[in-house]
Formats: sequence, C-alpha cells, structure tokens
Amino acid sequence: MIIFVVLVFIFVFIYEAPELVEKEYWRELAVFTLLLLLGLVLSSLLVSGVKLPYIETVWIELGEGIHRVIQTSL
Amino acid sequence: MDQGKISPWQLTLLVMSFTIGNWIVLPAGTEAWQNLWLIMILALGEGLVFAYLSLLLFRRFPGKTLFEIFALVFGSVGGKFLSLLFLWFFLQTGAAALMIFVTLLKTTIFTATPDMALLVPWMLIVIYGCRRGIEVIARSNEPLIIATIVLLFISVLLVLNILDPANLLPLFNLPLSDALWISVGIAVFPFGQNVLFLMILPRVNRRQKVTGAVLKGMIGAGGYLLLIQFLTVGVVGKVGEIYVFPSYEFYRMIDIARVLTRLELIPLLNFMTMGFIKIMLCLYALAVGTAQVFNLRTYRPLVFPLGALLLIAAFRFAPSISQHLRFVEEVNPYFGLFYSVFLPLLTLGVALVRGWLRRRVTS
Amino acid sequence: MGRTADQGGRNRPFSKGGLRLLMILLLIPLLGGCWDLRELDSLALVFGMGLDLGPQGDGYRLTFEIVRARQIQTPGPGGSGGGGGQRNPYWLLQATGPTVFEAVRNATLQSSRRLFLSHTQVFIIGEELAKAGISPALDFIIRDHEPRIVKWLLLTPDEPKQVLAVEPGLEQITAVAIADLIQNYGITSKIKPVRVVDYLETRMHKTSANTLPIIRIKETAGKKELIIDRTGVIKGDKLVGYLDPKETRGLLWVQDEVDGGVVTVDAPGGEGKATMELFNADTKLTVEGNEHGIQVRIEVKVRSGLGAQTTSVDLSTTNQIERLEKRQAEVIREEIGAALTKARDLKADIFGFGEYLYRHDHRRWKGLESEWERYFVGAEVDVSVEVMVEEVGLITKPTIYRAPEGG
Amino acid sequence: MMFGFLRRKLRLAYLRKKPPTPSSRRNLSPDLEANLAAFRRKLGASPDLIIRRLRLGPETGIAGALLMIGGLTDQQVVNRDIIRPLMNEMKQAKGKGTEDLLDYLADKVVVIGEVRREPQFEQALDLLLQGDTILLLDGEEEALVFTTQGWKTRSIQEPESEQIIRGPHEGFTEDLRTNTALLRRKITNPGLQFEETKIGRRTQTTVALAYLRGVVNEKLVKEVRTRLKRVNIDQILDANYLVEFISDAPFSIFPTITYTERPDVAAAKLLEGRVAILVDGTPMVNTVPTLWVESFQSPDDYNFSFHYATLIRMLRYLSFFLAVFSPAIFVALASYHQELLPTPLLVTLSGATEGTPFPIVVEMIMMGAFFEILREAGIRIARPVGSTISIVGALVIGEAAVSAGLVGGPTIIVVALTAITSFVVPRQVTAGIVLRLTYTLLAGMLGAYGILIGMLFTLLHLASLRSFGVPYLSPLAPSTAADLKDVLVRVPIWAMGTRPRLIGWPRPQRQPVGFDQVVEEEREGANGADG
Repeated sequence: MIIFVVLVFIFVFIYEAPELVEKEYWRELAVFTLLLLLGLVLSSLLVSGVKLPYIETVWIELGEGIHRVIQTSL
Repeated sequence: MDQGKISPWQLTLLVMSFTIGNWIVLPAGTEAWQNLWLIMILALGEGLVFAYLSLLLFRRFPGKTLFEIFALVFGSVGGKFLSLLFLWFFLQTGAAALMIFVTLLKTTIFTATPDMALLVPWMLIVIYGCRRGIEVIARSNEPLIIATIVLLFISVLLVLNILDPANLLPLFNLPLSDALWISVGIAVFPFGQNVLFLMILPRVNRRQKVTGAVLKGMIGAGGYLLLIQFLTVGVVGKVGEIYVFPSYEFYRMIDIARVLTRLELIPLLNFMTMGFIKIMLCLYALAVGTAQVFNLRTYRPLVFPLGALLLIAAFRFAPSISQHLRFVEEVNPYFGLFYSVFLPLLTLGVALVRGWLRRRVTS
Repeated sequence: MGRTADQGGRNRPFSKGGLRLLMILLLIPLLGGCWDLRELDSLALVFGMGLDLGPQGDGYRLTFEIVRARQIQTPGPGGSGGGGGQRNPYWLLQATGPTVFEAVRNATLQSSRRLFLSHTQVFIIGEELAKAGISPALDFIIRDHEPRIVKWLLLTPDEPKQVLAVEPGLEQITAVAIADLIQNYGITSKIKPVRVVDYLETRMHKTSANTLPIIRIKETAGKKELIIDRTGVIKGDKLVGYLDPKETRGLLWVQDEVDGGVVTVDAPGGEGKATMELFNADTKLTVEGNEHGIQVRIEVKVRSGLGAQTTSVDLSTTNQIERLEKRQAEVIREEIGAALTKARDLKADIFGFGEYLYRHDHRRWKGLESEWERYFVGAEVDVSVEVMVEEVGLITKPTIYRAPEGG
Repeated sequence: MMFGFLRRKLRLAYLRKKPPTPSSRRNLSPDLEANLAAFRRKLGASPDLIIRRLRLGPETGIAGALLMIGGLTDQQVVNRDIIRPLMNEMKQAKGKGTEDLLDYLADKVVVIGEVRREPQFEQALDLLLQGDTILLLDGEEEALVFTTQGWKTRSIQEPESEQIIRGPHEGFTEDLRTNTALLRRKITNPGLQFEETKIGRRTQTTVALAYLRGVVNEKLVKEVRTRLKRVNIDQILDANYLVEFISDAPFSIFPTITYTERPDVAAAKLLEGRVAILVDGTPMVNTVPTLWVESFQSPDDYNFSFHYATLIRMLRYLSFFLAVFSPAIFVALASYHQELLPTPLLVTLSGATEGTPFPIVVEMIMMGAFFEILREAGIRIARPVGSTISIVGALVIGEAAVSAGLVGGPTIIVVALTAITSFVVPRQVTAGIVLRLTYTLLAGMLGAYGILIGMLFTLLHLASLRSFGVPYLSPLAPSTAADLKDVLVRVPIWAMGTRPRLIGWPRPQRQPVGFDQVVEEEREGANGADG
C-alpha cells in the first residue's frame, strides 16, 4: 500500500515538475515539492496505520484545557 | 495566477452552493430541533450582517484578495501569519465537508466500501476541477445548483400530503438565550464560512455588484435551508431529533401511493453535488492562498499536494460523526466567530485607523 | 468572447494527456472495487418479519418470510420459469440471537443468500415480546439502514411464524397480503394502522400510550384466515390490554383517523337496522388544563349516507333522516365513550391528550407532565357529534317487502 | 525516468515545429519542347494527360500545345471555345502585331469566361491538375490558363443524414462551387463573403470560409483564418481531416465543431454570426463556434409550430439522457441499490435474472457491444444482404439469449431502449457511446456513486471546453437568460429578436421583438368589432 502511495506521488511529481523546470519557476517548484513531501509523509503514516491525532479531538481538548485554566485561575 | 472571470450571477450561485454545501448537518441541540427553522431566520439575519462587514473590507480594497489585504494592512510578516491561519480555516472547512460527505455515504448506501475507495476518486475530480480554474468551477456549478433547487421544489410537492403542521408545534419552547446562541452557531457555520469568498471576489468582472451578489446568494441559500428544515420537521416530526441525518430521513419517509417512494437518492444527489462545489472551492482557495503566501506565479501545481493534504485531514478529522456533531455544537461557534467575524473586523478596524492616521499626517 | 484569439493554446482541456492520467488514477483505486456489489440472485428478499422472544425467554426469535422470486409468475409466454416445479412462493426461516441484529445475521447460517431487509413490508410482534417490551427489538429496525421505518407494525397473540405461514387468499405472499389489509383500513375504519415511525414518535412523548393493530388467525372449517380486528394498547413499552373493534373505532374517532367505513344503527320507527356509510369525518380535539384538572373537548363532524336498511320503513323522509342522524351520533358517542373508559381503566393516554397539551401550551404542560396519569384519568371529556345524512343511495323508497297493512 | 519524459516531450515539440519543405519555384521556359518535357516528367506517363499540339497563325505559324486532363475538363468547351477560335482566327490573322500575342489571344480570340497568364511552372501544373486547360506557345515565357473545369458531379439530392419532414429538401454536394451557390441562393446579401485557400500539400484541396459580414464577429473570422493557416497536412479527403486539426479540444469526445448537410441549416448558422468552413469534396459544411445545445436542435424545430417543437426538443433531451444513463442506472439499481426499487419491480427483476450466469454489468456490456456490432455490420454490409442482419440480430438477441437463460429479459429491454434513444440526437452519438460505456463500468464498480463521479467529471470537462472562444455549454453555463429561448424550449420565431449573445454580439438585434408584428391586424379587427 505504501508503495502504491509513493508511486502516485512520484507520478504526480513527474507530471508537474517538467513544466515548472521548463518555465524556470523555481519558487513554485520548491513550494510544490515541499507540500508534496508533506503529503507523502502524512499519507504514508496514515496508510501504515500510525494513529495521527484527530483534528476535532485536538480542538476539543484544547478548548477543555482553556476552560480548565480559566476555571482554576478564577 | 488564475485569470478567469466570473459574473456576479455566477458568484451568487457559487455562494448558494457553498452555503448549502453540507446542509445535512446543522448545529442543533435536541431541544432546538423543532424550532430550528425559526432560529435559522434569525441566523440568516446575523449571517448577513457579518457578511456585510466582511464585504466592507473588499470595498475598501477592491480587486485584492483577503491575503493581499492582510499584507497591506498588517505588513508582510503579520499578513503572512494571518494568511496561514486562514489557510488552516480553508483546510478545515474542506475536510469537514469531505468527512460528512463520506460518513453519509458510509452509513446509508455504501456500508462495506472503504473510505479510501469513496474519497480518492472524489478528490481526483475535485483536483481536476480546481486546476481548470474558477471559471470552470462557476460554470459547472450552474446546472448543479439549479438542479438542486428544482429537486427541492419537487420535494415540496411530494410531501404536501404527509406534512403535518402539528409536528411544528410547540413554537418558541426554548429559552431566548439558548436560541440566540444556536443562531450564532448557524450564522457562523454555514453562513459565516462565506468569508472564503474574499479570496474569490477579485475574480468577479463587475465589482460594484459584488456585495449584492454575495448577499443574494446567502439569502437564497438561507431560504433553501429553511425550507428543507421546515419540511423535515413537518414530516419527520419529533423523531427527527434522534437521527444523524434528519433531512435524509425525511426523504425516506416519502411514500405516495406506493409508487413515488424510496427517494433517498434525491438528498444524496443534492448533498453530494453541493458538497462537491464546496470542497472544490475550499481547495481552490487553499491553493490560491498558498500561492499568494509564497508569492508564486501559478497555483496549479499546488492543487494536487494540497488536495492530498485535504484528503488526509478529512481522514483524520473526527473519530465519529457523533463527536463531530458535538464539535459543531460546542466548539465551532467560537471557531467561526474568530474567523468569520473577529478577524475580518480586526482587519477592517486596523485599516480604517491606519487610513485615518495617514490622513492626519498628510493634512 | 473577446478573448477569441488567445484561447487556442491555453484552452486545451486535455493537453499533456491529462485525461489519460486522470482516468488511470481514477480507475486504480476502483480496480479492487465492488465492495457493496450484491447481485440480485445473491439476496434473500425478506417481505415479512416476525419478532418474538427467544425459546428460553431471553434473546429473540425472528421469523422471516423470504420470497422465491422465481415462483412468482408474471403472465408470459412459455414455462421458462418452471425449473424446479411449483413450490411455495415464499419460504419461512427462523433464527435466534441475543439481539435482533445478531439473529438477522444468524439467519444467514441457514440461508444460502444474504438476508435483505429493505423490502420488508410488515413487522409482526409476538405477544410475549410485546409484554416484555418492544423498543429493544425495534432499535435495530430504526438504527440500521436497510429496514424502512415507514412499514407497518403489528401485534399478534399467535406465534408470528404461524401468522406468516397462513396462505393468503389472493396474494402470493402473506406479508404483502397483511400490508394490503392494513392499507385498506379506510374502507372500514376499524383498524388502527401504525408504522414503525409512528410507534417511535408516540413513544418519544413519554406520557402517550401506543396502540398497535392485532392480527390473528381465524380458523373456520379447518381453513386458516388472517384477520385484523382489535388493537393492543402499549403503555410505556409493554402490552397492557386490548381494545375491541368498537373501542378501536372510538380511538380512531378521537384521533381523526376515520376515513370511511360504516356505522350501523337501529332503524328508527321499526325493527331492523340501517347501515350508514361515512363519507367524511372530521374531528377537532382541544385540550385545556391547569393544576386542577384538564378539560377535553372532542367535536366530531360526520357526513354520511344511507347504505343499506333492513327495515321496511321509508327512511328517506326529512323526519326520518333527522332521527337517523341523532342515532348515528349516539352510536359514535358510545364508541368514543367505550374507548375512553378502556383507556381510563388502563391508565393509558392512547389518544395523545398530553401530546396535544404539550404542543399547544407547553408552559402549562411542564407542570402537569409528572402526574399526567392522574390528570388523564380525571379528565373531563366533552364529546359532541354532529352528523349530516346527505344521501340515500340510488333509490328513494325501501325495497323491503311490507305486509299489507290494515284489514 | 523524468528525463526520458522530458526528452519525449521535447521530441514531440520538435516534430511539431518542423517547417514544411518549401516547394521550388520555377518559371516556364520560352522553349515549348522543354516545357512539355517538364510537364511529362512531372506527371509521368499518365494516360489522362492530353497534349494537343497545334500551330497558330498562317503558314507554319507558331508551335503551341494545349494541355488538359481528361475527365476534369469540359471537352465540349475546349473544342468549341478554345481550339476552334484559335485555329479559325489565327488563320486570318495578319501575324503578330504590336500587342503581345498572349494578350491578343486572351482578349480577342478565345471565348472562355476566365483566362489568365501564368509565368510559373508549378502554378500552371497545379491549375492543370484542377481541370484548367493550359496553352503553351513556343517563344512565350508565360502560359495561358483557361478555366474549363467540368467534371461529373452528383446532382443536388436530399440529404441522407439529416432527414426532415417539412422544409427544403436539398443538400450540399461534393462540389464546392455548387455549395457556395446554394448558400448564395439562401442569403442574397452582399455581406456574404467567401474566402478560399488551398490546404493539403499533396491534395491541394480548396477550403472556403464563409461568413456574413456585418453579423459576424471579425475576431472570430481572424481566429478561423489563423487556425486554418496553421494546418500543415498532407491530404484532405474529408472535412474531418481538417476538423481534427483546428478543433479546440482535440482529445475531447464532444464535437466542438459541428457539421451539416443542409444549406438551410448552414445559412441559419451564418445568419447567427457563425463562420462556415466548406471543404471541396465533402458534402458536409462545418460551422463554428459550436455549442453543446446545437446538437439538440433540428431544422424541423423551426418548420413546425413552436409548441410541438418545444415538446419534441424536450423529448430529445430525455432521449439523450436515457441513451447515456439507462444502462448505468439499471446496473446501479439492480446490483447496488435494490432498496431503491419499488417492491413489485424488484420481485419481477429478481425472478427474471435468477439463474443467469453473468453479473448484470457484464451482461449489460456484452449486450451493448453486441448491439454496436450489429449496427456496424448493418452499415458496412452490402445492401442486399442487409436484412439478414436484422433477422439474425432480432432472433439471437431477443429470443435465444433470454430463453436459453444467458441474459435476463430486463437487460435486453434496457439495451433496446438505449439503441433507439441513442439515434435521436445524431450529433452526440459518438460521445454517447463513450459516456454510456464509462458510466456503465463506473456503475458496476461503485453504483450510483460511480455514476455521479462520472457525471461530475463530464460536467467539469464540458464546462472547461470552448469552441473558438465561446464556452461550449453556453447559454446554459455561463447562463445567458436571453439565449435560453432556443435551448429547452423553442419560442415563436417572432420572439427570437436577438442573435445568440456570445456569437452574434456585434449586431445582436435580428428583428424588432414583439407581438406587434404578429397580431396587429387581429387587434384592429377586435377594435373594429367594438366600435
């Protein structure tokens, strides 16, 4: 599964990069590569079963934390 | 950057679709259920006020996207910081829409299919549409929203004979403070998310009509949501409050002469097409925004990686729909107030103060 | 327009083989697809479902009436569907499990096909289960996406399996026959039709009591027939009593669910009866109340016509019609009264008076809710019935033989 | 891997940019024999090259030769109007005067409508090959070219691919000149312009642009011109050779350039501000820009009353929908969403498909393919045997497959429905087949969700298409309220006051809009009755 994910990302890179190189859009290439790597890492983690935190859970816990701090400080 | 232009009419329709986007989940506690449609009128009013305030920002800086305005008002560093905050907002909005959409599919008709198989093809067409630019998004939105509205009117005709007005009673059985709080939640959740359009407004070809177009779109969407909610309560009654997707249940209850029945596809179709536009707009704003933060000349190559991130965010958005409902009810109002009211107002305030100072200095 | 010239290059929607790329990417995740695919011939179509308590009194025993689609012949050329000869068009399958859901799944142990519940027409609940509590059994039906909550819910004093095993007279499948029986309630207005969702809604109003139609087997000369003629009262979640046909009609009057049907009265001015056909019935219910008690007003307005008479008196005169109207009103009032008496006996608010109060005066309701049972039993009920007889049929004079008078 | 990809792209770019080999420009020589030898060398021993040697003038005179291609020239014209005057006149001629001999011949001798002088060999050769007659004279550096084209053409017939009930029944032919004449007959307006170019390095096919000056958007004409100029092709045997070069979306399954075989349709499009492209040798005229909704219009819509036309047009949309979606929807319902079928239908379906060996998707694709094969065979087969196909097809599909239990009866019904409905909208047949197959496959993999994905993808694709600058989906998206008058409904002709916004915008007004023109008399009559 990971191999498949990596393949897809490599494929996307090959699909997008040549045009950027051709036009000498180096900044674009850098940002693109960065985001792509981020996506690759995260999706590999996801596929390999690492338990990434849930976004909502983070917010809810954050909210509860703030609530608690306010309560204790009051 | 995208050079496409859309007309104010297309903008109106886009605002409608975006707001209707994930209508199937609304922030409602069980007590509020029967009066939700009344609260929505209130919420629409509040939402319009909020939207008007945000639009003042665009009027002050015509032809500039939100991020460019940030850079102008708060300088480079401050602007970038706020822009990043907003990028997160776009990501989260898109991910929420995607998650609700897949949950609906999984609990209703595709119980055995893995999320991946549902989401990946969906995300691919979203990416495809995004790369085509705002013009294509706006154009493909037109038939979809019109079909949605037509289907709504057909549903009205279908349920006229099973609508029981008694189900709508009792009215006003909710403390006013609760009602107000819920209305704020609705004002920022579907309506307030329109702050995203500040990224798209510069692409409209007649600027003086922008404000009217956005407000018209919100009123249209508000009317749609109101009518759906009204019908749902009238048909499903009190039972609706125990369901995750009451509006979906509403269509399941239509049974006319045992022929016009089993119409679940209508809400699914409406919800998915509207969600499609919503997710596409979120991804578009995300990509254009990222490109502006990094001063890029094109946003197109960013669409795929950002789409992948959106997908991952949707996967890890909420552990369950019940937690999401709780989130929508309890956390989202603060979240929305921060993004769709506080930040635009702050920017507007700072801009006004700065302009005033400058005028003082020059005179 | 206006950009005609520069469109040529930019607007190549599939430049760079984008289409192929997208299509390939699109298809890859689908290659292993078909997760939810179920061919028609891998499904066992369940049309009727019987629910009862398990053999040892715990868990559930379910009965499924599964259609043999092949056996249901539509008129067509040739006997191409005759493979396997004529068999019963349905198959009854029983399965047990600690919950309804597990019982449904367990049924697949005996069935070569996966059970498919979306087309279940009726849910029949056995008396034992009804006495133990219905909601736990209904949870699955409401929660799962397959069964539909707009289908009929019935009670039976017999075993559900026995009910589903009765061969219907006209239809090929018992469940369809039962559903049609209920569907036709408007012809008699002696059945209280209840869908799963209606049951659920009434239950959600904590003070209201549910009513469910009773289906039972009637044996005449060794032949079994199905009949729905009574109504069970579910208080809280348990079966507490029955309404006989008269009381059922009373209940329907109050709930404004009488659509048609007949009312038979003693013919005025002579021996014999007259049967009145109801064209239109409209009930207005108002409930008012405070801590001292509640007042219920039931106003029934009926339009009816003379359908049959067994007396030789001419009933079509104005005078007689007026008397007919009065007698009919009397009968209706009696029916309502009977239902009220039964409901008071059972202390079950089957009419939804509490619900009405909650809807129209929820502030006052809050004070009454906790002791509603008391208020309900002590409610003052005022029934007024207004009957209009509008038609006498195709003839104006009675056809009954009348012995010549005089002499 | 990446570099290979890059290199491939570059090589393609190189191929694209390769300039055409320039043809050598050579002048005719004053020596007659040398010229003749040159012509012979170029044309080889073609038996259809006719060289008629003659001597002009009294006594020995000047040696000359007439060159023509047999079958391409009107023999009678050549004999009567060229050879006879040349010989008769020159016999009495007093010899060469002060004026140029060629001018003298052209002005005073030959009785041909169009005569010109041609100094270049290649040019003369081309003209010869197009059916002109060439006169070469010894000692002259130029040739005289007489227009004597005359070959057998098909007469004007009823168009076979676009049958209508009412309205004109003439169709375009293979001859370009006839076609332009047909258009002139329809539009008697000096604004009707034709521009001709020759495209095809070897075939030298005449391609004509037609537009109505004063109505057309000049930018559009310029765009068509540039696109035609860019075409560098070897041969054009049919208009489609050209269309695939100049269309906006060469990979798309949707036609962004439409065709018509009917002069009235072509004239109507010209009057809306479109540009027509006529290709010699093709009885089809292409018009641009093309909109998606044009496929659903038929000339008969305007020949019948508008109520009927509106109804029929809606039926056409319905048919297209059924043709594209019915197999997919059937597959999705029968193998994914059985809960959405009405109960009696489910029982019937279930009974009918029980025992068939294949999944419904496979059945559907199999029978669909079978139908397409039958159709293709029906077209290609020699006419006399054609009826065999339908008998075999009907028997095999309709009877045998079902009674043998190979496929279910409902599948056959759906395939038959698809077959009939797909021909209602002939211009979208090709797109329809692709869409139908894709949707059926998607429905087989993901049910209704698959269909929706396919639909949204198609919608995005359609929305991104443009035809010569005009959005393909207009006036639906971007919606132009005024142009919807001829999309889902066909409003009365007196209400069609404007030309399509995005196409004919330089002069949108067609005629005064309004009721006045139509019912004035009636109103007067009514007034009269009152008074």
